[in-house]
Amino acid sequence: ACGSKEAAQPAAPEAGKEQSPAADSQGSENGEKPLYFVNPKSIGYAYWDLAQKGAEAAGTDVGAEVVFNGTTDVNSAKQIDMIEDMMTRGATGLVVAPNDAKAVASVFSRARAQGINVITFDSDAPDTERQYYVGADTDQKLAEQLIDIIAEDIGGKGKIAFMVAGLGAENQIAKMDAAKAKLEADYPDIELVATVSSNDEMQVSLTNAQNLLKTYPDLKGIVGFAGGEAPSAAEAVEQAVNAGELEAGQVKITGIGWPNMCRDYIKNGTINKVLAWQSETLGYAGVYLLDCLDKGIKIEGEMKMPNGKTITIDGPNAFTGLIVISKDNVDDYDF
Amino acid sequence: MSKWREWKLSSGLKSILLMIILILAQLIWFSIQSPYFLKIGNIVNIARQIAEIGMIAIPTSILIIAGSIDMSMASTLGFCAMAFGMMMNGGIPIWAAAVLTILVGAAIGVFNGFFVAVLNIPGIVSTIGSMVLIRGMCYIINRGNPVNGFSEGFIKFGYADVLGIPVSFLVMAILFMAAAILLQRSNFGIKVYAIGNNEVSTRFCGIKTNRFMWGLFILNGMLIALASIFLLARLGSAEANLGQNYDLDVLASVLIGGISILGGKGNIAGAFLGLLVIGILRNGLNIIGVSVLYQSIILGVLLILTAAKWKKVKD
Amino acid sequence: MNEKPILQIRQVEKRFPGNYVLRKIDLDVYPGEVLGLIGENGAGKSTLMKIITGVYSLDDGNITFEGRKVSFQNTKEALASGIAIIHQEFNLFQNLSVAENIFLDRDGYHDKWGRVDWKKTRQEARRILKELGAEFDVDTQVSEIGVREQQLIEIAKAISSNAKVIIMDEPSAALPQNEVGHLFEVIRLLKERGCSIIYVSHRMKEIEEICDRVAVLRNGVNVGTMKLAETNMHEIISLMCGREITDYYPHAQLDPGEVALQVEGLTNQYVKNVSFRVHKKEILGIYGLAGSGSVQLAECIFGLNRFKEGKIVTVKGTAAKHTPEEAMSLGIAYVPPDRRREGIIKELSVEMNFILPQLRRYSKSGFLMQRKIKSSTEEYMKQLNILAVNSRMLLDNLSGGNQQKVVLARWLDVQPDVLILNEPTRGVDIGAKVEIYALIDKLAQQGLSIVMISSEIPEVIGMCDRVIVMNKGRISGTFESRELSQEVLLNTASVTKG
Amino acid sequence: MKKKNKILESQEFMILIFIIVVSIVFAVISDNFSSPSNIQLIFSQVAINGICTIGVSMVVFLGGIDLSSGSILSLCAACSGMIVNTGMPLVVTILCSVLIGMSCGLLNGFLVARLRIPPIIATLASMNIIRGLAIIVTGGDWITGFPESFNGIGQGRVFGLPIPFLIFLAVTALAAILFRYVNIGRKIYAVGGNIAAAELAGLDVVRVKLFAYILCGATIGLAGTIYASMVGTISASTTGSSLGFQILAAALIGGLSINGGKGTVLGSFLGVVLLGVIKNGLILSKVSEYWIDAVTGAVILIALTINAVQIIRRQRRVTIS
Ligand SMILES: Nc1ncnc2c1ncn2[C@@H]1O[C@H](COP(=O)(O)OP(=O)(O)OP(=O)(O)O)[C@@H](O)[C@H]1O
Ligand SMILES: Nc1ncnc2c1ncn2[C@@H]1O[C@H](COP(=O)(O)OP(=O)(O)OP(=O)(O)O)[C@@H](O)[C@H]1O
Ligand SMILES: [Mg+2]
Ligand SMILES: [Mg+2]
Repeated sequence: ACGSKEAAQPAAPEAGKEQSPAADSQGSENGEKPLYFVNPKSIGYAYWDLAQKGAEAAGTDVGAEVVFNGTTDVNSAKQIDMIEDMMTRGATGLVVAPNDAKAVASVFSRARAQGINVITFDSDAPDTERQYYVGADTDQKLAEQLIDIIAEDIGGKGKIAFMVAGLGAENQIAKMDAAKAKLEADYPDIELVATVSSNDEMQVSLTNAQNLLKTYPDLKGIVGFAGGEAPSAAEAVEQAVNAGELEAGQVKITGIGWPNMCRDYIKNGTINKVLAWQSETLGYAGVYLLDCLDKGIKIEGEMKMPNGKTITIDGPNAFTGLIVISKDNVDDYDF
Repeated sequence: MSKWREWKLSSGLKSILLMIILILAQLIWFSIQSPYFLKIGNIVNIARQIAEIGMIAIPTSILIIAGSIDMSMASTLGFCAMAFGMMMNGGIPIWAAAVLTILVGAAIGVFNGFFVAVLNIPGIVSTIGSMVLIRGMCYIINRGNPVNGFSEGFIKFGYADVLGIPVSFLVMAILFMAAAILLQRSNFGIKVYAIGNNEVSTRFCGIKTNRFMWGLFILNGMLIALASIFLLARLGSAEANLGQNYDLDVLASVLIGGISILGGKGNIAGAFLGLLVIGILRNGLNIIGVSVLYQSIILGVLLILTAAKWKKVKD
Repeated sequence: MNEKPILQIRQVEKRFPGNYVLRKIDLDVYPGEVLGLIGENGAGKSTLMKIITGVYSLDDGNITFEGRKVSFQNTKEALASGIAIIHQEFNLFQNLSVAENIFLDRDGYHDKWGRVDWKKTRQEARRILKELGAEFDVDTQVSEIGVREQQLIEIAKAISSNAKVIIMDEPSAALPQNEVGHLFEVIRLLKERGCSIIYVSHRMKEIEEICDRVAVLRNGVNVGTMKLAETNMHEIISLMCGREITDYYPHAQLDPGEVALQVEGLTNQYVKNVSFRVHKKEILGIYGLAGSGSVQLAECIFGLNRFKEGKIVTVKGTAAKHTPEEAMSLGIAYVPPDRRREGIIKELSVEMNFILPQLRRYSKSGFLMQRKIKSSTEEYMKQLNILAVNSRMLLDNLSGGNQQKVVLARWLDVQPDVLILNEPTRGVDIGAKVEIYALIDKLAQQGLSIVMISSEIPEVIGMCDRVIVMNKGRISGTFESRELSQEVLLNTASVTKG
Repeated sequence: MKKKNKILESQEFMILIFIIVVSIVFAVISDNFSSPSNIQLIFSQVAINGICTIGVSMVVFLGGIDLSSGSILSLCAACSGMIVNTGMPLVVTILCSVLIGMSCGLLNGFLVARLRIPPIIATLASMNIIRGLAIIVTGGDWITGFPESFNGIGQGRVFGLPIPFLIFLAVTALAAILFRYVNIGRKIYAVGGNIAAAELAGLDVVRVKLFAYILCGATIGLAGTIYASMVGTISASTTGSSLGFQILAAALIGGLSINGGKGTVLGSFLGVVLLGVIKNGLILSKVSEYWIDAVTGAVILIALTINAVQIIRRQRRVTIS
């Protein structure tokens, strides 16, 4: 909570003699719109497209120029290059979904030194100078909720497997670790037998799921920690059921899942529940919070945003909330 | 007689000239498009951003001129960065860790060079295998976890500068100059070009070509390790997939720089210019806010433009 | 030959960038004749032949074939019209079979759906090779067969097409003497069928034996076409070189000095129990047909091949490590036969090619001593009469003969005691040959021992003091030069037993 | 006798032995590996990469390389999905996908044959361009929700064999016939073996190259439709992102030479199968997930080493008699 008036002041004391470009642009071109840079992990995914829509809508609503751009591949070095480039261009605020929570620390502190406000969204970078984190919920809450769902599905005991997008990716590791802790604490009868990773390729995650089913004939559940994993697992299970190698309902699936991708599987019962959130809201909230910082609007409690959605502020976190998607509500969402 | 000598000469200079024109054109175009482009701060940004790619582009150029290639460079980069980080976290002093990391790079070079020098497997073939293998090692050494939590000082080092010039860029520039001098004026350079042109003839001149190639791979590993040190200082954190796709950037700069993928031809100065072309392009497009999607298409088209031989040639 | 020419070349001109190669060439070829085409290296023979068959386009003039003006786009079109060519360099697909190399993509050997008629391909290949007196498995991959067989395939390719004109650009360069005989029989057979042959060669003996008429090119100009019956070789050679050539083989025997190189019981997978000695001031010839192991023997001595048993001793010591480096330190130098593949580095300058074996001598703490390199190179360029603009010129831009001289210069600069020359005059014209012979002689006089491996009998007989004949990896005979004759050499080289 | 030796010494035979050895090891370690249903699974898992590998092999025979195969696959799969979602019948979908693949192949062929750009550069460029196109065409959206009737080609079985695998077999067989018995196939080998000679002999090298690249594109186009049907969801930005290197690895293991003119379609086929067996076997053997890449890399290197040692031994054995 350093979201006070002085943050918006152009010349922060540390900036010293180095005239920051941000300060430049604000000072000289008076009355010009602020420039917010929204930087996803990568682009070309539906998820980030929606975030872009949200961010741009918020830009219109608060009267700021929003630039949304990211790298094509998930690559933290290139991401940092891009943030630096946008700082040069005179961005007055950053909304970043860091690929590597640690790697952005230095660029964030330089941004803050120049008086640029920094907010993370989608994934947090807690040990940095970022001012707020906008997320659906914490990784821990999310993981615990997923474990609760799968535990309920399989009746509290049996073998389960994890499917992740990247074995070495920070955000995946955080979720997995929380999930493992939860298993240990609350569900001693559930055994985690394997973790497989797909590098975000659907074909690979399908293959992984198929191999899991073969390797552990008594597998009870699969938890997917990235958007592509649960539907792939569902596809594998359906194919195995159709081929008569598996009984329907023998393997339960949950995970992070977007309604559009999981709709068929949820409707035909292969998946019971998945967790989702609207990246559009994340993008919107990120820009909105930046604007609050800029304008010195107090950030606390339940905040109603111009688009009608609410976010809950909890310390440096702003949560939009998780949605449990099931048969009953899957048709209410289109993302 | 002397006429076609000039003609030959100019064909060598042609790609360099083309690149200088490209760079100038970019500079002009981007500075018209954005007032921020030609700011000192931005130039420094570009310099820092291309430093590590440049450090890898040097040995890559040398290997390609010598008629081989290392497809495992991105994996090696990642592995060295992780090894370096783990050593620092394990309490080894930074300088010792840096030296050890370069030794790790050398060891990878020994490994890669073995297949090329002893088993006569073309580099492009065997290093595809080691690319997968070394990336696997990245996951193994820290069980997939990222390595981070380094000292303040080390992170500062990533952004350190001398007279406003980033240290990493300085190191890269010095290395480029050293490589250029070595390639043009030393035994080493002749051997590189000779092997790339005609390995058999070179061997028939009593030069131990296999052993020399092995040495090049070791050098390659060491320079990649050096790059990994700077990269880690800049990022402050290494994930197991660190460096993925770096190889494409390195290759693109080297190839745009006019170094022939067939070996024996090209100039390290060209690689440097190629690096600038790509670095400026990326930065400029970012600043004027062109979506990365179009950036990769533009990069592809640029590659084609510089490599294409438009003239129809018969005899 | 009284009738109309089948192929008429009129006023053909050709320029390469900065290089005026053919000037107003006129040439007629009559049905059923063998027309010899001779000229020094670089005179433009191959270029003219390539223009006829559509490999190069012409800048001016025209070509009439069977009364119609023609301008082929490529050799395939030429072949379809009835002109076949055997190129000077091999153009074979090493990865394909013998039969396929002959008939690839040929009409009639695949149906209209593109299905290859393998049976016909094989049968015809077998038949044609038999005609050439060669019998080898037509299913073998070309990469697995020798140079001689490859040359035969090139010839087979050309005669397999029922062409009316067949151009042979140095077809005998890679053939041993006895195979040339077969080739000539085939040429006579073709002639009887009414086929015309353009025969390019540097071997005057062959021209004399097979040709009806000869055309002489000099510097891209046709300086004369004459009936062989109405002239003599001496005249032709003078016309070709623009000067008289009298002394072909200048080598006078000297008193051999002490032993310079001693090879004892050398054995590996290629050579069996080979022993010989070379003395100072001596020229030792090694003669063998392709595949006799003479090339491998030379490579073995120079440390490029390992050997299991045996000893190599020079004045400076005994070989232990079998590397070229060691061989050089023992005073051995080796000029390989395949200039383009084993000799030169064409993208490097004359200088760099020159110093390559002695980088250490020409550098100081790893850096090149430019001035020393330049002066040393230029000295050799003068000495060997190497034609190049300067020492920085890329080797690729030198003519073949001059490239060969650079390779030679490189090894002379090593100042060896023993110089092994492998086919030093392959594809070199008479004028240049004589120059090379004179050089070899001079070197021997200066006290060098020379081992000359060659498949050209006249030069072996003419130049060497002693000749070793190799057959199937073994020495099958050693002769003093006075006992030598063509028959003896051939017989010893081709005995089949053992 | 001689012929038999040749077969025993061939790269294909070595790989076959290698596959058998690896399979036996896996069968011992894991109970499920050798079960019929797992073998079916392996067959269906290798099919998509396999079909693409056969396509790219044609270009490798030519002395080319195709790094853009992953991007082409992505574009074709995405388009297949979008087309099928408009209600088009399967045949039309396949045709369109193949056509799109052919256009990409045409682009590559044009760059390589006409503009004479070295294939590695040309396809590096087109890899970027085509990937960008795929993302633009799909608007970055997941392509999913295909009709039930579309599942057949990717998930159906005939005689207990997965249809994709049967298609893979068919493509392999057709390609083998093309490269053994058809003129254009032989010409591709010839161009790969010695391009200068091919030019001198008047083979239309440009056409041959174009043909190979277009055919390669067509094959990947076919694989694109199967991908859509089999995987069920397509994300244009990641589909096939590692395909290029996997294909290269498979082809090189199978004995193809990067310089062209060498190797057989069968070799590529076996290379793909070997990689598929390893991937499946490692998971079934419950090898730690962190080790899978490393072991795969090691196996690739071992296969290459065996091949290299074989070549060196063969060279040693060549004698004059
Ligand atoms: N790129 C080039 N541009 C212009 N001229 C060239 C070029 N390359 C080679 N030359 C010229 O071509 C000649 C070499 O051609 P080639 O190799 O056919 O020689 P050659 O006819 O075999 O000569 P030699 O008698 O030495 O064997 C040289 O005279 C050289 O000046
Ligand atoms: N591709 C080329 N580019 C430039 N110059 C060439 C080229 N090919 C040949 N020349 C020139 O044409 C001249 C004639 O070469 P050509 O090969 O026709 O000679 P040649 O009479 O066949 O010699 P040789 O007896 O050595 O075969 C050479 O001196 C060379 O300068
Ligand atoms: Mg010639
Ligand atoms: Mg010549």
